[in-house]
Amino acid sequence: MTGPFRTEIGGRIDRTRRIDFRFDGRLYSGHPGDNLASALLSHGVHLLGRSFKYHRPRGVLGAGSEEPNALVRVGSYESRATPNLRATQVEIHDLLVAESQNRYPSLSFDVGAINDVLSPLFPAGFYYKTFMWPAWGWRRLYEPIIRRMAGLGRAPTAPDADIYAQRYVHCDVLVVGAGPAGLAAARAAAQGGARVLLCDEQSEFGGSLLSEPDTTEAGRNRLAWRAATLATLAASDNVTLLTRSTAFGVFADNFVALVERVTDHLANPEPALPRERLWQVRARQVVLATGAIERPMVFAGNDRPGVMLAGAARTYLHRYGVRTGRRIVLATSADSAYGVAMDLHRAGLTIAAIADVRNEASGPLAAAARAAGLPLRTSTHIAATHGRLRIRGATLARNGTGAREKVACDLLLMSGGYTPTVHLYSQARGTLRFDESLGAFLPGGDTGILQVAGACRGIFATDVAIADGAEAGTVAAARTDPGGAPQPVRTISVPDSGALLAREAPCDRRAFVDFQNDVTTKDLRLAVREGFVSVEHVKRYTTAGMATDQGKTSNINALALVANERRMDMAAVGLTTFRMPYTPVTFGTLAGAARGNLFDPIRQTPIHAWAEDRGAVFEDVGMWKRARYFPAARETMAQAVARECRAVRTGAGLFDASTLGKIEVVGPDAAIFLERMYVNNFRKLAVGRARYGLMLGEDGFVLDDGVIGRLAPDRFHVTTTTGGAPRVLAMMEDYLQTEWPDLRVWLTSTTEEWAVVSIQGPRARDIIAPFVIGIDLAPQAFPHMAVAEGTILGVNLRIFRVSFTGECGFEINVPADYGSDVWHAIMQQGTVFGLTPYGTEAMHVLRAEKGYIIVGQESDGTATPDDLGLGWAIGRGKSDFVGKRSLARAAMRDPSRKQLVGLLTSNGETVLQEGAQIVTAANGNASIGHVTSAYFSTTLGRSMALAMISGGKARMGEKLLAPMLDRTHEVTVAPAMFYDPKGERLYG
Amino acid sequence: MAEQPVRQSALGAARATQGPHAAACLRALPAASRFSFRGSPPEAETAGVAFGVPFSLQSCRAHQTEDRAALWLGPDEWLLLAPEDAARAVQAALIRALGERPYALIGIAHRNTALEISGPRATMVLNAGCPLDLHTSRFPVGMCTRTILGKAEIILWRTASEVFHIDVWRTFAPYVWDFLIEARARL
Amino acid sequence: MQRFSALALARNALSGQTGWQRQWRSPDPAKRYNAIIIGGGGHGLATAFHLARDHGMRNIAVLEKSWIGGGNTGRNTTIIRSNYLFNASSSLYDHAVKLWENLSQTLNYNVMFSQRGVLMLAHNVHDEQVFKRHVHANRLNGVDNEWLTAAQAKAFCPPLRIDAGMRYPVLGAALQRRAGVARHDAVAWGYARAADALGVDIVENCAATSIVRDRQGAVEAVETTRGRIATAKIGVVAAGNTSVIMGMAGLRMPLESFPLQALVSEPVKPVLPCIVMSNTIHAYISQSDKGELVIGAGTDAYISYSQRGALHVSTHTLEAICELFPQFRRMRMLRNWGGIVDVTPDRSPIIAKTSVPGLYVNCGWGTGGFKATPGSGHLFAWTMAKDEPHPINAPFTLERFRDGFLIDEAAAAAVSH
Amino acid sequence: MLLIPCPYCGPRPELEFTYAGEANISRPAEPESLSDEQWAAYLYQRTNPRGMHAERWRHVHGCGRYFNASRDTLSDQFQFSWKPGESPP
Ligand SMILES: Cc1cc2nc3c(=O)[nH]c(=O)nc-3n(C[C@H](O)[C@H](O)[C@H](O)COP(=O)(O)OP(=O)(O)OC[C@H]3O[C@@H](n4cnc5c(N)ncnc54)[C@H](O)[C@@H]3O)c2cc1C
Ligand SMILES: NC(=O)c1ccc[n+]([C@@H]2O[C@H](COP(=O)([O-])OP(=O)(O)OC[C@H]3O[C@@H](n4cnc5c(N)ncnc54)[C@H](O)[C@@H]3O)[C@@H](O)[C@H]2O)c1
Ligand SMILES: Cc1cc2nc3c(=O)[nH]c(=O)nc-3n(C[C@H](O)[C@H](O)[C@H](O)COP(=O)(O)O)c2cc1C
Ligand SMILES: [Zn+2]
Repeated sequence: MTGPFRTEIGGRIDRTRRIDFRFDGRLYSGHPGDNLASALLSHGVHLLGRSFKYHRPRGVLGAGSEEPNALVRVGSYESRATPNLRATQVEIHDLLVAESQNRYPSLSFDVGAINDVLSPLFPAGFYYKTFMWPAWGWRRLYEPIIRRMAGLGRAPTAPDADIYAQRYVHCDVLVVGAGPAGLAAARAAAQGGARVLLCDEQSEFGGSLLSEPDTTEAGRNRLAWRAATLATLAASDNVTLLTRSTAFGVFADNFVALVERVTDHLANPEPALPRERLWQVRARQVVLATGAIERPMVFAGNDRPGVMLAGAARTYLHRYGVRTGRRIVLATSADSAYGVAMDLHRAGLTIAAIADVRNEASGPLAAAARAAGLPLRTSTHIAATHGRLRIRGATLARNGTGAREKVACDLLLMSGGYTPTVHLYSQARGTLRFDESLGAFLPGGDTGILQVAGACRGIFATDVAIADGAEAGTVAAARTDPGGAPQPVRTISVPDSGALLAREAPCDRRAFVDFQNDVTTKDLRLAVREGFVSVEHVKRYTTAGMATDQGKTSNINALALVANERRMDMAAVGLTTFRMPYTPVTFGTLAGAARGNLFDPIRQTPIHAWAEDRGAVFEDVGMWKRARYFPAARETMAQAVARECRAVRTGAGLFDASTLGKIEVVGPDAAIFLERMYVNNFRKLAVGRARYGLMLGEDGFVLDDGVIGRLAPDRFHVTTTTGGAPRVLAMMEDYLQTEWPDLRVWLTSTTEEWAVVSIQGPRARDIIAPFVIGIDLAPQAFPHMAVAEGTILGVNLRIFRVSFTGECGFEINVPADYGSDVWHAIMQQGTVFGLTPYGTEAMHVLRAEKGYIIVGQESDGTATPDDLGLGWAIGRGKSDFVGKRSLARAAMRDPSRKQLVGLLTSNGETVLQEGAQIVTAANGNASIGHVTSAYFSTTLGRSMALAMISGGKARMGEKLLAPMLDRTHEVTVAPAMFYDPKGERLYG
Repeated sequence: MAEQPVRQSALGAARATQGPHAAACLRALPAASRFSFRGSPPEAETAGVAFGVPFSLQSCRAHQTEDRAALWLGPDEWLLLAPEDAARAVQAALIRALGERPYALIGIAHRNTALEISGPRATMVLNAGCPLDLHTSRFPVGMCTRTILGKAEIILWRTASEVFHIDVWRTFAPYVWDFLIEARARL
Repeated sequence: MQRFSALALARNALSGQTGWQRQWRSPDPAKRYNAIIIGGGGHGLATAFHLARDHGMRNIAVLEKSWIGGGNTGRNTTIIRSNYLFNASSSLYDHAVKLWENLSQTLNYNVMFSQRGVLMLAHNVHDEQVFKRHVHANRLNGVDNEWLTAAQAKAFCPPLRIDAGMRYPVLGAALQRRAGVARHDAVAWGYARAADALGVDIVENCAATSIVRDRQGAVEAVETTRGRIATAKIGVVAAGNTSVIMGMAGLRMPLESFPLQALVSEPVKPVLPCIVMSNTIHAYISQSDKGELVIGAGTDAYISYSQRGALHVSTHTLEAICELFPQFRRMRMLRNWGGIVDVTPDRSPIIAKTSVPGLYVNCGWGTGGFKATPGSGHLFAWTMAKDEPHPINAPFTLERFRDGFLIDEAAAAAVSH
Repeated sequence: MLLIPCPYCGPRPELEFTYAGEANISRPAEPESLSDEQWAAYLYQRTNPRGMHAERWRHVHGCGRYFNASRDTLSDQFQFSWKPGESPP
């Protein structure tokens, strides 16, 4: 069934097909080409929403993205529901389900409307003035009520079922807006040989061409011109055309973000298609042809359903074949309204009255209206409107005289002139100037890389807009080829127009300025009276322009009122800042594919699959997955860790250390370089030997550590912590490239070149010796801190004799692709020796037993080498290294600095919590340090902890307290070395 | 005693093969030998002769022969690609040619892994995560550079008008693969 | 000062809102003041208020180059908390939180301080260790902070995703219940109104352009876009612009100014009961009383005074938000903006005297100074009035960078806001 | 996203770069000879200007080089860039 307000012919809808959809539970129908607003209007449904604050009934105001009122929730499943969509932008499709928002229990009867009755109590900023007593009242009493009242739609509660995509694109010329100006610009730029991208937020190209009757001022057939231009564009292979794509943000250097709505308009989209796609465009030149938005008039009762922008009514008529009413009153301050009046008149609608606030209406359009006998009244404004859920009539009043006349109507159209859509221009940091004759802010000029054309710069005549667009396109294309022919220039200038900006609301009754946020003339006046004179203050105090339409229809009116109230020029009052996005953008679109395994790369070692099979529990360290422990059947973490530790101490354990950062430092000056970067001495390090390296930041604090082996006089294999690898390499590069470019050294990350299998324990040597060819692993031949290259199982090997456990240990580096097989082979070989894989947790326990620090756990970016008991690492006699000078500052020598110590609880079963604070019995409130690591040690048969304690080294044996959540524990300070203090096992 | 280990690609079997695809095909490239060569232009010139492929001194350009390639990555950095079994020969040749002169040669055959994307819409798939202009006028055949793909760093090298070689650190390879497959599905 | 109350509202409802007065005057600057505050953000206005109220100082002006509260005060995500790690920091911020708890009453202006709690998510073992250390340190100082398991965190914040399928699962969270949010603009306006009532001149559209020093080097006057103003005491509280202003007095600062972006969604009915922060995946979120989701993360990478940032910073933030709250993927970004945050090397503020007699500076609050506004004003006023720091701000000197007594919250925990 | 002129590779997207702070702050040759004030000035004090800024960037996901650039911190527009050791154009 076609809606009763549908015209018989015309419009761009496909009348041969019917689409059924639901709004607030009721079934309606429309046609392909309709949006939700046009389809509902075709059924005479005007009431579509409720306002934010007063819950006033609201109808459709506009016909596009400027719509402030008709906001709906679309989607029947929570996983596909979207709140706050503009009915004017929702294309209908079969089975579309939409519902109204911010009302209870129903749209036509909403209890929240009580706010409207009480509105005198709720002027702008009322909440700053009350709800303060009692002091707890805000949080517990008032805020919950206010929160429930506020908010428009309902957020979805189920995870989004849709997919989003992103794309970077480059072009020579990006044209935003495909009205006459944009189409002409794109065609001209394409003819100039440029790579062109043309986008428009609407479902079809054409902009205002689709909304206005057939011929232009100069007699050009609009639709024919549009079709011909589009055909040319479609045939050019250097042109990309994007409908349903909004340019929402312009950033530095012509970086423009577009969002393309791919599937929302389809009933059954292909499942693989993304719902929306983000286009991140880098354009050498941009042409903005974004048109202009009509301004509402400000008068009492200007917000009832059935009050609409004049141009919108024309769009509904010509584009959608919908009559938005039968009997019409027009309120205007601009000539453009007369064109609309004539259109509607020709379409058979009754024009009951035209109220022009201006003292005269002299343009050709007004003359035509007069000639057609339309009831035109100048010097007349709307004093009131009538009706509740739909307008029933309006009271017209003569300016100044008070003479009134009530006119019945079911549609009231407003035309307060046009506001050029300069949002993107302003985002691009273009400067605006106020044009008095247009009553509008216009672009001040082009920025060299960005131009404006058409209605967006105040050129409203279609033929001129076309010419203007063509010029802009030609100039843009030419600029992308600076070496080419002489650069063309723009010649068309902006004409005057007779629009009058309504500075004054002609009467003091409640007139709405920002419809969605219910900001009235009274609110704006109140704000100014209370001293909020800057427009930015007015905005924030009244919330004008802060709604989901960002004031597209209201900002200029609000500004005019403020200017009037302050008796200032519009230009002096100035605009609030335009910010991205032009229209709201889905979070999912901005997040794109970055979800699940694409949220962040998952870095896995070559041994990962083996560990996974073995049931390892992994932990995240940066992007890496590391095996934390390997529970056997039904083992708890504690049991698994105890078993793994035991194995290392008594037999041997195998550990995947592949994540360790590795940097190959090569070149004749490699040793000098390392000596400057690390606190240690490297010049004297013999080939075949390795050394513990400690790196500081220039501020003197420990940044990273690792083992550094010398493979050749000019070649070092440097290891870093897992998390520190990128930071260390970047810092080394920085010093090398910018401080010491004379050094002949090159740095290469080899973290991923090598899989690292660490074998630790008294049987380690026995297990691997048979594999290692060409290296004598005997203690004397290959002592602690030796390094060598050789082969294992026929593949290259770098082997370090190092230990982070206190046992005799070897780190076997093999090319990563072989890592898994080498690990397998060693595991197999080791079975008879009880070789046990162990994870990071056991590694932590074992190293803590030895008092070895973990950078980032014992140190926290505020520890010096001395604090950590690592002063010994500092190379004697070195005059300089990164961080050295800072160590001489007063604070670094402060005796109360925290120092690394061991702690033993009086009760050996108690494992302190990491992070627990330490106090003295004398002063139980002042922390003197904290626990950095705490474990139950199977080796010791008791708990142990490492801690950073103020003046800790001087406190050996002292009893201190560790207050934990349950109770306070007594601890004794001990050396940070619980196991094999002489290192006999290490060197054995 | 265990057997000789075999190379296991970072991409794994699941990601090694992909049937033909109208928009873009993805395949893992066979294992290769790879070196990072670091040094100044004079050393680079000598090395190029020894390697058999001159090192480009023009930025972001690769030179190649039948089975070897040298990719400019930085003013003192080239990535050398050669067949898997050529590793020792390459190394020996360069060491011999350069003698005591300052340079660095680091084997990175296992650090990186390579895949190839080819087809009429390969650039569009790449541009899902790569912010560069891949139009042939801006990224011609023979151009190579390190860049970004989503959250991974890659080396991108256009080997033919519709074919790109991607070199990537091994742990990022599965991500890159999955990213491209996802992007291709959403064209 | 005209008192605000429910009664006053009711009276004005009947009188057509005609009874309201200007909330603060708009005086022309006088020729001389006893003290001048440069910067009309929350901190500057609070400083003036406390100078007048606590120290009986008269003839004070706040100079603001554009409109008060238009700097970071007007563009921050309003997270207020005090669960900082080091004693110096937690006492500084908790001092402020205690003042927040009565600020509406103190100012007779509802700043809507809403103590709904902040959850700080731990995503890995290291996070867990760091947050537990915070919990222990805070509790010892009487600052509330507690450790929650993932399930407890979900109970506190039902929309939060905690399933194991997440790329970085939630292992638990630190919860400070006294943490909350407030209405940022109201803070500036409330202080302005209260300071104005105590006689403080709030001079908008008046930028300091140079600082004049006498022969001994002491502060003598300030040149402004509205003329020269004599004074012997200047407090610089200009956030992102501090380096520029201190440069006028010849001082180089340990500061860099970065863009920090934030964004809001379209407003929706209440869905998020508390503040959620995730440092590891880089985002934080709360819901305002008006219904928008208020979202932010870290700074852009380079120094800038442009008050805008790059799109990829926002997309990165929203990736994280969608990972934590997949049901918000269909929510839409309504507005995005940027501020200019002044960052010190140790990410802690400076509230101190300077080497120039009569010149004081309060800066370096970086990404997290809104929460300190009342405390900062109180302490800075003390420092300016008495020419010596209050014990609470004593550690926050300029000299700490020379001597190495850094208060490095960032290095210690990498948590901000 | 800024378009950053790498002196080696040409203009490239910001994602490929890391910012590396103010330019022309070189590490003192003999740190030991500096007073604490001087050392702190080297470590921490920055010009932080509103306007043209000489700064360092690294084309980390490109040629890997550090270089210098001049950028307006109000508009974020780059003026030019130059290689280390060279003087600005
Ligand atoms: C996006 C964002 C999110 C944030 N989120 C949080 C958060 O969640 N929690 C939190 O605690 N903090 C947050 N912050 C930080 C917080 O906003 C600031 O630390 C705090 O508001 C600083 O207040 P202020 O009064 O010092 O500075 P501002 O409010 O910036 O005031 C400084 C004033 O000085 C004026 N000025 C500058 N130069 C001159 C001159 N020459 N003459 C006269 N006046 C001048 C400026 O115009 C400005 O009004 C955030 C900041 C940003 C930008
Ligand atoms: N008579 C008047 O007073 C008056 C007033 C306004 C407009 N007009 C008409 O304006 C036309 C001028 O043509 P024009 O091309 O400059 O404007 P236009 O309104 O025809 O086209 C602008 C186009 O830009 C699109 N757009 C706007 N912002 C966008 C964004 N951010 N992203 C993507 N698309 C966006 C719109 O959807 C629209 O299609 C003339 O045809 C004239 O009839 C007349
Ligand atoms: C906590 C908070 C909530 C905000 N909510 C809204 C909002 O609902 N609507 C809106 O348009 N802007 C909102 N803003 C943003 C402001 O409009 C504005 O962008 C911000 O104050 C920065 O100023 P500028 O954009 O004028 O530079 C909010 C800002 C903050 C700090
Ligand atoms: Zn480069």
